[in-house]
Amino acid sequence: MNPQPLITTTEAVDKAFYIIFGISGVMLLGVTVVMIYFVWRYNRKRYPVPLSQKNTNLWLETTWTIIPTILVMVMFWYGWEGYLSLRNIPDNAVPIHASARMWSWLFTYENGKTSDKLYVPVGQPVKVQLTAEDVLHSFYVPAFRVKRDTVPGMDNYVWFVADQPGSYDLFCAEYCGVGHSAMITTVEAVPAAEFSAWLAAKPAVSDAGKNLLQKHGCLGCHSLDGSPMVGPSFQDIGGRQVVVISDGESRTLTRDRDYLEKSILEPGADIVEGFPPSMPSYAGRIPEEDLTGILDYLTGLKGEQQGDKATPERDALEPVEAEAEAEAQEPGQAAEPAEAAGPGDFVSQGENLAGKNGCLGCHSTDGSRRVGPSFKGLMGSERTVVKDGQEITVSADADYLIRAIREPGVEIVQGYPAAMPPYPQLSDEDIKALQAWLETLK
Amino acid sequence: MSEMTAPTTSDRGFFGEAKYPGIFGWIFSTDHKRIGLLYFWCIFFFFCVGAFLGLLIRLELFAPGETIMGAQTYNAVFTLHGVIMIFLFIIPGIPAAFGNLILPIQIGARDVAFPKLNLFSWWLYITGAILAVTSLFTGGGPPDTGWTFYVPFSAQTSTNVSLAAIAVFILGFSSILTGLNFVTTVHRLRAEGMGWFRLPLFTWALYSTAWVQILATPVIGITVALLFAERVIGTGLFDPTQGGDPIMFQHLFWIYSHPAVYIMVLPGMGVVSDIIPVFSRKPAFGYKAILISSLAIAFAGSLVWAHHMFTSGISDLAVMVFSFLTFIVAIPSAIKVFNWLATMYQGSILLDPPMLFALSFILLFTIGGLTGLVLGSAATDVHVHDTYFVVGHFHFVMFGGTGMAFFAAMHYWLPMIYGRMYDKTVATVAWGVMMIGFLILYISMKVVGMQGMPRRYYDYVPEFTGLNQLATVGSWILAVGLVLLFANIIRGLFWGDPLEANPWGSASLEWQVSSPPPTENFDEDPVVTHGPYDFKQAGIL
Amino acid sequence: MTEEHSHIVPYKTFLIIWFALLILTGITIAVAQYNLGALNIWVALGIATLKAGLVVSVFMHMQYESYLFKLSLLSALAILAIFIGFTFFDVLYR
Amino acid sequence: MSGHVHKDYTGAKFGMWLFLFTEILLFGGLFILYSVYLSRYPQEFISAGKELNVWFGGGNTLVLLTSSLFVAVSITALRRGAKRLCLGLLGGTIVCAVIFMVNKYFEWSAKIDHGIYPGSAHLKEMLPGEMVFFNIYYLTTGLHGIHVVIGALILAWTMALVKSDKVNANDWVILENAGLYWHLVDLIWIFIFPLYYLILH
Ligand code: HEA
Ligand code: HEA
Ligand code: HEC
Ligand code: CUA
Ligand SMILES: [Cu+2]
Repeated sequence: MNPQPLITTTEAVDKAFYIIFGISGVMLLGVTVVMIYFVWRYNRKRYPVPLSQKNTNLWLETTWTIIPTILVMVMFWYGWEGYLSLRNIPDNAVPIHASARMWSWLFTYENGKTSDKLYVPVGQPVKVQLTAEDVLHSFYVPAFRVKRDTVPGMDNYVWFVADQPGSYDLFCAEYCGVGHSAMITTVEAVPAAEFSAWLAAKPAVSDAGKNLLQKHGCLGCHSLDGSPMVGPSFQDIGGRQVVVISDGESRTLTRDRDYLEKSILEPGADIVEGFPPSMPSYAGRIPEEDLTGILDYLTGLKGEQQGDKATPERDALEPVEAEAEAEAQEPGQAAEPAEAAGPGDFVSQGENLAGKNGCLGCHSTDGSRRVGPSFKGLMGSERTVVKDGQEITVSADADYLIRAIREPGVEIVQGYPAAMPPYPQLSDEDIKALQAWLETLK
Repeated sequence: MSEMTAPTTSDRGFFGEAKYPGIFGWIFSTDHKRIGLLYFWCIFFFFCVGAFLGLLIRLELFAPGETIMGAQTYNAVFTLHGVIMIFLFIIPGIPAAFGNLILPIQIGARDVAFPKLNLFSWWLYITGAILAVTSLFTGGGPPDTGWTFYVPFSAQTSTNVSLAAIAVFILGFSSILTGLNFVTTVHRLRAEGMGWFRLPLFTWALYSTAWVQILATPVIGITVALLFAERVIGTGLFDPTQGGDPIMFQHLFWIYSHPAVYIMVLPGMGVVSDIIPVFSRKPAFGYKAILISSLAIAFAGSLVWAHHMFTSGISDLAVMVFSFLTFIVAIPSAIKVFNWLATMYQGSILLDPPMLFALSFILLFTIGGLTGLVLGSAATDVHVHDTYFVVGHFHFVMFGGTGMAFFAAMHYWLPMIYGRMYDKTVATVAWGVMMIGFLILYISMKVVGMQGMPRRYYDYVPEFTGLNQLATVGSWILAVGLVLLFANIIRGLFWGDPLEANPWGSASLEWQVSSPPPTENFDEDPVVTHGPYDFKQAGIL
Repeated sequence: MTEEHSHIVPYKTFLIIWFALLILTGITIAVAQYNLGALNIWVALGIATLKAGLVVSVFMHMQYESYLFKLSLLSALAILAIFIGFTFFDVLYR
Repeated sequence: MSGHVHKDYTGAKFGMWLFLFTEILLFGGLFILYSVYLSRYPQEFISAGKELNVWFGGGNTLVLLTSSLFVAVSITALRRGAKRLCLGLLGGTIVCAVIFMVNKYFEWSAKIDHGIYPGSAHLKEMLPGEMVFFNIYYLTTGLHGIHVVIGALILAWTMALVKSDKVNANDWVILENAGLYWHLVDLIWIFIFPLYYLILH
């Protein structure tokens, strides 16, 4: 749809800005000058009695009705034209999925790779598919003049193209609660080659497993990208904790291989909380080898995620990221790369989890106060918390961390709102990784 | 107009006669002037509270990170600031206070059509206001949704949104009753000889506004009622997990709230249309064009609501239609601006405080309106939607427009009501200080919005620091001006010099009664013999 | 105040109108038993509008009121129609 | 104009009409939602609409139409000096209102017994469109029910005024306005009935 060569969204919108501001400037100047002139020229000191009592002039009135009409039509037209450029996606746009939740972003690429910053190739248009997990948010990149709300239950999109490498602010522009102003991340525009290297650095989700899910119709009810459909999403499913209702009792389980198998063959036994008991049983309907394939895939989905951001791809991006940080200087947006790379994979895995689960939307790593207390110097310190209305002091050890994440509403850090959601999806292992990373933030 | 009562300033007019003693003589009075003053002082009070909150917002934004309050408090503060300013100050502002005070006298009536209903509407106002204030200290604490109450957030947050919704419902009801009263009054109680084309433009503006109040306000009623139901009984009409559509909430909300912005500004335009002829000693240029444009704004203003939703995911066709219509509504506003300027042409202009405020209305409303066009254009709105550019826009039109008109009306009519005059020099100085502060404050907001700073941000990235600090400094200057202005007018109204008769030289009926006006306004029914701007016949020229 | 003693509507008129309303109610129910596809809703609305028209003009005396009343009612209904109609610019074309 | 001597009948009626417009637009908000969701979920609205009982709805339609007749006739009666008849008719209207509410009570409790009410577990299992239908059904008929009650109270008050001759053959505008309000309640129902109870049987 877009004429060649590609115009960027910035150019398309700025054209309308120039025209509207241009006309407006002239009109404003005109009105102001005339007003001041009249006040001076026809001041009562000069004319104690008005020169005329004229109160109508058809010709004049018609003119100043028609001229503004024409002017606003011009403005409308350019505004609409620019808007169309924002809506018509170039054919070769790279699809990326953005999921917004209180109060962080998660970007998923076509090969299943996820990230909490939006990496895009320079010079190539990207189409960002927008969904919301809880309330309204809005995807806003001022540099590219694009903005679109993410609405629960609705699919929206934006497209843009970055023509210069760099790091651009990405804001949440629709008010979404206490962490709204912290729901910031960046668009990292990197040269195309670097982008593909980064994207490929992690093995893409095996297509075989996906095909099996497709074949048996699982994907009609379960998504791969974290959005709930009829059933829970498959994203990050293996090994995570889940609250289920079995015989009317609610209990917490770990989604190990056995659990997953049982869920497929006997779906009525444990119902994941918040979902209807509507999944049919697949006992006898799935060949043994397909079931194995699916289970491998589902448990593997997690394994692969954890490998995410392991050393090779970090290396690939190291220079860009360092540069970006130097430019943006955002407190706590990302931990120092050196530190993260330090004590090995476990730590970087923890950091990665913190980014992906949105912890950094509410907790800083540099000691500054956000929605929640800073992570800096947290582990091992003495905390004053309010429990059952009583102020008590506890020490922040491994057990405390588990309590703080599993049941955040029980002990509330003094001086903070009880705003943190529970994270049943984090396994004990995940929390250990988080702990390892938190230990480094002294 | 008819010379029936020689204007005098000696007796205390309606202040003297009361049915009940003390305060009851006010809160149970059905006299439109007493109700008008009740409204005025309540509105004035809430303006001060709201403005004070605005000052707090600016203080918090003086530097990135926490400055004087936490994020949750900040969110509650701007919500409260918005709710107070919109529902307690600007919507009732001119119609309920000055409309009640002036409209019946202007058209030669003894009172409004339904005086008891009028009193009831004030009671509703005060009930709504008390509930809104109560919502801060009860339940889950002060609402933190912004004045727009968007779902799903407003349906989920644990703060006291339900009570605030009830408050808005009641305030809406109060606004409806005022509108209903004015429409009936204008139709039924015009004095003999007061033909439709002899109505002062202020009355015309109120009449147009009243129709919008009647026809649009119920929609906000049902919207907040549905929000209440969603929170309390779980009817998920806007809840996507129950098949509802959150965008529909926005439609309903703006079906009222866009027309509401014209409820806010039309009366202000009416004030300006009445003041400019008087201080230019010239009849309102294009009287008919101005009144038709009032009606046109009232009508066409009901057709553009979705321009607040360009980025929400509404259809592209809707974007086109609503963007187009938004530009159409700008035309009647433009016509008014040009007519006001033409009124001044070849006049005899006196820059007394009411005129100064009227002129600053024109300037600031034009700036605000022109930035409204940037918002109305689909492409540019995508960039500036929900940024400080919008915040700049609406402060320009609301504060710079209606707020200035409110101050103009204060300086123009209140002396007549109280029979005393304020110090004009102090008022002029205060005006100057205010204008400087105003421009610094809100222009900085527009610029930082163009750079991409989203609104409702408790914290911001360091690039935006400079402009935010400039804005905050502007708010201090503005505060100085405002305090001076208010102190001066209060001093003047209660302790100022007695008013000379018809001090501005107006030809309109409200200046022909004695000051303060007597209880039933007219000793005998007036007969109108000339138009409101006919300075020659009125003997002023 | 000249129009104080407006028309007194005879009992018979009311009875006739009431009877007509009952018949129209019967017709709506009857028509609803047939599947006319998308037409059903329009037929139902049409009949309802007819009934409403009878109630407004006779029971509520609109027929005997001045133009002002009629015009106002018309504007109120027009505005409601616009609110509904314009919403469909979005809903229908998303 | 000597507005303080005579009552301004036209003005009073006009004011009442203006108020009725606000009521129409209040319900209008719900009709906007209804139309939007009907266009989005036509099938579900049909299947859910079948759950509503035409006899309850139809019965209530008759009750309301008749009550409207009573009110209308009562005004003529009063103006012709038949005060007893007028009071009887107004009493009849209030009885109709009571019947309507009793009917509504049975209808709602039948639904609620079936586990269909806002936020119920059974409702949550239905299709999204059906959930919307029932939610909007409860809201609309609920709001209408509130209006029936208010209308009946207003009529009862008017009856008292008629009884004490404060409202009489020469000064009947209060009755007229109370009647207008009651007719509005009827008007709204005239639309609710086909839209909710008869949708494509
Ligand atoms: C007093 C209140 C008031 C008034 C009068 C207006 C007037 C206008 N407004 Fe504004 N508006 C608000 C209050 C008001 N607004 C508020 C409160 C919000 C934000 C709500 C929220 O989200 O919290 C808002 C938001 C808002 C938006 C949504 C922005 C967004 O969220 O993305 C839009 C978009 O179209 C808009 C447009 C306009 C337009 C086109 C006018 C026009 O009517 C302006 C017409 C005036 C002129 C054009 C100037 C005078 C004309 C001339 C000097 C002649 C020369 C001009 C020509 C070439 C025609 N406004
Ligand atoms: C008429 C309406 C009106 C007026 C007059 C104002 C006046 C002001 N507003 Fe207002 N504002 C709104 C209506 C208004 N606002 C609305 C509707 C919103 C949207 C809310 C939302 O997002 O939901 C908003 C949002 C809003 C924001 C955006 C918040 C955010 O998005 O995060 C900001 C930020 O600076 C702001 C600042 C100010 C300031 C500094 C003033 C100043 O002009 C105030 C000037 C006054 C003073 C500086 C104080 C003077 C002192 C006194 C009068 C004496 C007081 C004395 C005592 C209390 C004893 N306002
Ligand atoms: C919605 C914002 C929010 C998100 C997202 C969030 N938290 Fe919190 N967190 C808070 C708040 C508020 C508190 C303080 C109140 C409390 O103790 O519950 C807190 C407290 C904590 C504490 C106790 C801190 C202390 O000072 O003792 C830990 C540990 C913690 N969070 C870890 C996490 C981890 C890990 C994640 C991501 C998996 C996360 N949080 C996500 C808001 C959040
Ligand atoms: Cu997310 Cu604001
Ligand atoms: Cu608007």
